[in-house]
Amino acid sequence: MGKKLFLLLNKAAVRRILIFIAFLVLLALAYTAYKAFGQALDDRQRDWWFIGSFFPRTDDRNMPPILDILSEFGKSPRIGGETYISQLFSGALFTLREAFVAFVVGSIVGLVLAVLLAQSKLAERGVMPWVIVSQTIPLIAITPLVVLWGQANLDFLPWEWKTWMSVSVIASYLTFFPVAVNGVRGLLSPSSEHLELMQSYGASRVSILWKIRFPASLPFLFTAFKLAATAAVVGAIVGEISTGVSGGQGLGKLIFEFARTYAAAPERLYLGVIGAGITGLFAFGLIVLVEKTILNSTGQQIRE
Amino acid sequence: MGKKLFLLLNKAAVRRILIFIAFLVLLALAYTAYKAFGQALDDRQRDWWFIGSFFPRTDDRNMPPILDILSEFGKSPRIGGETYISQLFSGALFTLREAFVAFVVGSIVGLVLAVLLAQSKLAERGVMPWVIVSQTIPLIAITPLVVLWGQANLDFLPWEWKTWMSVSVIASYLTFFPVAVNGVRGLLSPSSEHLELMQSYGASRVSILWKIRFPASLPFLFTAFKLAATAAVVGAIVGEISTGVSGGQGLGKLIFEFARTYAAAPERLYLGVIGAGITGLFAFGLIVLVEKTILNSTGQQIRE
Amino acid sequence: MEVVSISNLSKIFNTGKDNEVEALREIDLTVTKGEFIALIGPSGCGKSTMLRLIGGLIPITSGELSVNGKTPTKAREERDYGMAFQSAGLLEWRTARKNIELPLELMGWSKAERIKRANEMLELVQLGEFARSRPAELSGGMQQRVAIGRALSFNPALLLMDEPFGALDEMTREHMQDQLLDICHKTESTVIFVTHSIPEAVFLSTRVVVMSPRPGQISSIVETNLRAGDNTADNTKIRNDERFYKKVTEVREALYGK
Amino acid sequence: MEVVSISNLSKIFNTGKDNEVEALREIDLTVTKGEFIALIGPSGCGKSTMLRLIGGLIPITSGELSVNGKTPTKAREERDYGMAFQSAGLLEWRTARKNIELPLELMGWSKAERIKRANEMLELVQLGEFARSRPAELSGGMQQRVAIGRALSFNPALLLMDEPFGALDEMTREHMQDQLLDICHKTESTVIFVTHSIPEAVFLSTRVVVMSPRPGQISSIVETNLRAGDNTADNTKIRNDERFYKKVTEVREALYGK
Amino acid sequence: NHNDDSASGNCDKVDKVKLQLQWFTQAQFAGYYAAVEQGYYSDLCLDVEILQGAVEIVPITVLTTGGADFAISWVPKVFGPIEGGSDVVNIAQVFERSGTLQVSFKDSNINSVSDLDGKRVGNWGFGNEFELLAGLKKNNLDPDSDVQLTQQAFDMSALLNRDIDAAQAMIYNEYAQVLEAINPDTSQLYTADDLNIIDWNDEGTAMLQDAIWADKSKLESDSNYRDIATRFVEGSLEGWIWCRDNPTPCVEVVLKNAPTLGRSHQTWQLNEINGLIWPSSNDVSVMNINLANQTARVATEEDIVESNPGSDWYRTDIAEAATKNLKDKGHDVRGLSWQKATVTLLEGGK
Ligand SMILES: Nc1ncnc2c1ncn2[C@@H]1O[C@H](COP(=O)(O)OP(=O)(O)OP(=O)(O)O)[C@@H](O)[C@H]1O
Ligand SMILES: Nc1ncnc2c1ncn2[C@@H]1O[C@H](COP(=O)(O)OP(=O)(O)OP(=O)(O)O)[C@@H](O)[C@H]1O
Ligand SMILES: [Mg+2]
Ligand SMILES: [Mg+2]
Repeated sequence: MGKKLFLLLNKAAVRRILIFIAFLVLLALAYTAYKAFGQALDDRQRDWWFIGSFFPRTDDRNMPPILDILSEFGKSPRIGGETYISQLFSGALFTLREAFVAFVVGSIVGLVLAVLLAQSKLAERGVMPWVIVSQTIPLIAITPLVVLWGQANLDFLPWEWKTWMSVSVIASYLTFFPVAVNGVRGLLSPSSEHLELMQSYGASRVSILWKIRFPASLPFLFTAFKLAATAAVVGAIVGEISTGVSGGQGLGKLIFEFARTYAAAPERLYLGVIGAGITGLFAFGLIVLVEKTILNSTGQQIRE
Repeated sequence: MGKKLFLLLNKAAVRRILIFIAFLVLLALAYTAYKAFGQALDDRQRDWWFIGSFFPRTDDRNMPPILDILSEFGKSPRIGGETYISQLFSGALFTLREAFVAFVVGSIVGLVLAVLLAQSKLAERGVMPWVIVSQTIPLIAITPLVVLWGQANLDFLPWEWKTWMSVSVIASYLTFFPVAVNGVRGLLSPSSEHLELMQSYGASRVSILWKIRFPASLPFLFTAFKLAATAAVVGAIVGEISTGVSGGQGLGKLIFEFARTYAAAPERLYLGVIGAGITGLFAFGLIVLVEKTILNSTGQQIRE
Repeated sequence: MEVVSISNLSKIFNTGKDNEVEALREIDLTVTKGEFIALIGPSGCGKSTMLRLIGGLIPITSGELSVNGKTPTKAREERDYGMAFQSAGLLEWRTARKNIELPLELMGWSKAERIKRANEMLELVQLGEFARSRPAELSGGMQQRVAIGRALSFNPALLLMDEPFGALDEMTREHMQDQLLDICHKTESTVIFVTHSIPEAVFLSTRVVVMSPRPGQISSIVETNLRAGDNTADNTKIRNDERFYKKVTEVREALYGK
Repeated sequence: MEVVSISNLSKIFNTGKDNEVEALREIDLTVTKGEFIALIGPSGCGKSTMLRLIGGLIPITSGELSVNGKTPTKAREERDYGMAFQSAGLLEWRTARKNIELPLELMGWSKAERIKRANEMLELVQLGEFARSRPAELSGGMQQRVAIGRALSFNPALLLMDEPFGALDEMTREHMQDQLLDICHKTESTVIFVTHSIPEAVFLSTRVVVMSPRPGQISSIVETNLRAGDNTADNTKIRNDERFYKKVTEVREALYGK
Repeated sequence: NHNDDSASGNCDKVDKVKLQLQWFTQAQFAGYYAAVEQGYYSDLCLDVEILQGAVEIVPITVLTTGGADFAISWVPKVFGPIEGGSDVVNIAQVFERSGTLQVSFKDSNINSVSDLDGKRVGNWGFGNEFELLAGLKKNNLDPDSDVQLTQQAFDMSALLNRDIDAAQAMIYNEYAQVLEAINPDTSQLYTADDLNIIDWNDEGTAMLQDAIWADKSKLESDSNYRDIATRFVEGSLEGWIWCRDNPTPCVEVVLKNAPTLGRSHQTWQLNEINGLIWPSSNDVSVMNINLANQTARVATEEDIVESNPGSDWYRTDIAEAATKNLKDKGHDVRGLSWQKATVTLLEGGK
């Protein structure tokens, strides 16, 4: 498996990354071209038709030049301080740890729920509404509880409770939902042909779950894991912001800082956005890699 | 179709709602029982094992009695003011309008993206990363932009731009993602058998999309729509909190208010949570209803 | 010993809806241990439905049906059946061998035993080389053979087979017929076997049950029993025997009228 | 006029991987307009693969292949084909009639024409009553007949059929054979038809192409042409004709050796 | 609408103005709403649209990106952007005092800052903690080791649940929330007697809060904008003066604009807000230099900014011109005789 993963990384992943970079360059060009176009217009008639109002303003405050954004990476908040790129890098690592825990916890909870919901119509009807309700409650209503709870002395745990774990709890709250919903769909996806086959063997529910429903749901689950991995990263970022995690500098904290000083240094918010984006892509990419490896080995790959 | 919908409502929906209520009552009983148990413990030894730290406190501040919560509905924030239930009701309507617009806009964007992504590996590799990146950017980084954009004079629009539409834009940002991801999965789900059949007829890409990929993706899309409807409601609530809406009071604003005064009146936050939950369920229920009607008529129903 | 006993069995699909279909009407049939029943009848007359009823996969509408003195559901749970469906129904994420191992896994065989048996079965269906292929890489007939291997792998007491040899060429088909008979005699299985081939029905069976078009009813039962209990009988001889041709004609007349 | 011309065609699956399969080796075949080619050979010898190659659904590994002087892909895009696959491949969300209408929709027929033709086809495959049933509610044979109706509905110039009658009983099969011949003669279609039934191959075809086991090669071609261009020939007579039996024996010998 | 009918008559031209608040509508911004309702802006030929704030709205960003003409923001929250190059200036320091407190229960015996030693001290973070940190340092407490700083949610449960010993609170908001909650021991509301407060104004680490901010270079280059700014400050202050003198109808103006708020809570809030403005040591909103310097000093010590922002971040001419006009109209712009009223809070702030 290790070797397989590596091989995939070598071929498909490299191609993938190259395409991504090509699109990145295209995007940067489009950004610059749009900015130049807007500025040319500015010089003549700013309010011409709707360019003035509908599209983002093109001045350097609202659309800092690409080079400014890039060079900002090497700068630091104060003379001799840590550069932004190194701050972002350690921030991303910090946030990824939170996201990873959130992903694992959320996926497990989501899977358990999916299995429960897939059991019977009654279970689905009784439990599904609560899953929905849980998602409709905005994080702002639960963060205080989670934070308090994290601050209480969870002494009985074999490990010490850290504030970042509260962030993971919050992020996992966003994570389990797509896994549960797509998971149910996947667990119910086997054809009646396969289910009847299993029934004809007098297979137990557990066997059917394990040998039919679970493998058949893999393509669905990986889609869900993609959603969940992304949700875990953004949940960790948002969680950091809303709990104001101390004792560490995650991406969320950085982005919050950057957003607050947007007026002064718009480039920095772009740094934050780029940092968050790359972190999200990294998480997503990991899932894609695992998906390719597993689905290739079970022949359930839908493309490539 | 109208009649069919109505019939479904009559039978399945009523049963569904009854089951939901049964579970609701169960939950309320469990809540009360836990509270009673916790209080009994309190009287003896509060810090016994981990009840004291791990589980929520059971006093009336942290777990207001069910009856207090229920009776709070009929109260109002100030003497002679509008009752909470009526505030919640109009707040829910307000938020549902935002969510509806967000759902429609997000679903359309998501579908378009899904079709694009399903076209080719190149498209998927080039575009998918951006979709992911878009989701990893926390709302905090985009709300300033959306709000500014909304504040600019969008005179060319045939309708007047209202702040709630900015909220819809933010919510649709959460909505399109599950539709795009599940949509691609669905569009790629047809068996090679069906695709070869279409190829043998020399069918165009558009025909294949329309006659095979789209119908085959319906079960996936409805799953996505369920996620999207929930996301639209929570996105609208969060959007209201993070950007504010003038000229109306949505659920988000109410919940935020309630959360801030939690210490003084904990029951209220529960009102908000219940309000948000019911609104989310309503949106979800609508999708389920449409799903049942359509998938029943195409025979793609997976359960029931 | 009665293995399957059916009396006055009817099956109606979509009762009360506008697409109601009466699939089976008043079926009476008793199958005793060791019998090989061939079920024959025009397309859509209810043969598959009958197998699915006996297998306890769909509920009966009216009448009585018991398998080894139990309800079909009970019998199913006690693993009395081996079924081969009309379509192969392989698990696409498992290799050919792993597909054959499926029932063995469920019955708790050890890994070594499973592999041994699966390999035997693959040889039996002449697919030894394709053990590691996935269903999508096999031809239609090869898939069907894997499914047969799977149904036979665990020596079920009651075999329900729905046109298992439909996609095979004559030669392979004859080979499979011989193998099936061999296994059934060895394990004393009872078999209910749907086929469209009259010679196949006559060659394999002890009795041929002939069904009439929708609503499916048993129009006649032809005693064939060319082996008359002698399991060592030479198959080639039987296929060229005059009694064989006579029985084929008899069944054809029962089916289509003179 | 050459409709299909194949020379030195080979097909290898999974080239270079450890599950490499040589499906076809050095095939040469020319089919002229109006011919009815029956393709026969043991399970897994590459018959379906051949049809899929001719239909332009999979790429060839080496050799040459042209259809109506064009590449298969081109011919496919110009709608020269009607295909009936080994498995019915109906769209499960469409009713039987709507399934038959599918190719007609793609070819831009009007709604009224489509319904008319679909109903004719349903009558032809004896499923008039089941127009509004969904595939899941049809028996195996009924599904196959819907697929045949679908393939014939738009009078394609070149019909590629993969064991289309495999799941039908004798009587229905003979009916379908007669109908197929009728349609083909009327519309002057060219047909390549895979079957496991030697009598069916002989009865229908002008030539029987016999293939040998993997790697699939053409071992011999038997000229049958029992009708000798006479489309009004009485089918029952042909089926009972001595020439028919002789040809059957000839093909059997070509297939399995003496 | 009040503005239209009275304004159009006396004005050659009505100027549209957008004001970005720092938070959702509440009595903290009563003066501006009152000025709209009472027609003070329209009398000055302004058509003012008030944009309420929200969790993720940074008023200075809205101001600098052109989404608003003026913004209300706390002073320390603007220092960072200014140091980074934001082109904004404080034109009217409406609040003279800080409303930030550290609240604790009497039985925790926190009577002075030094009593926080070893205690669990809540704060909101996000830039709300500087007065506390400076206060701790001033009393020779190391925030990292001597106290246990704890993240506090935007409500007072943590204090009420005794998860923390001292909680951060705004005198006009969270402090009142404690007084609106039921004390389970007495089944009555908590009273001020149950609580100790530390007021940063008394500790010398207070930082200036709500002020009106404007676009700095536009103000220098565009005389029309300068004129609008002056009128805007004048109208706003007139609103605040009205709210000082007519607190009861002023609260109703707030309630009209925010139907979900409780009356007693907003009455309390307005009373306390008035206490942050009045009595005013200078003419109202004209910067008190000592407090400006104190704010800048604390900001520097707390590393909000690298170097002391000096005095470029505010200008007093506009506020002086506005208050001069008000004085000419006969208004009392110092409120020296103003005294806090006694407000009775009801359960839940009803
Ligand atoms: N799930 C179902 N819902 C409705 N009708 C059904 C269903 N299954 C089968 N039928 C109907 O029952 C009848 C018998 O079907 P069955 O599959 O048993 O036929 P069969 O004898 O196996 O035919 P074949 O030889 O074509 O496989 C058919 O008319 C079919 O349309
Ligand atoms: N997609 C594929 N990948 C790998 N091998 C394949 C694939 N399709 C077919 N084969 C192999 O090619 C050979 C020929 O298959 P094909 O389906 O053409 O046989 P066939 O003559 O149609 O057999 P049958 O009569 O059983 O349908 C088989 O050995 C099969 O395993
Ligand atoms: Mg059948
Ligand atoms: Mg084949």
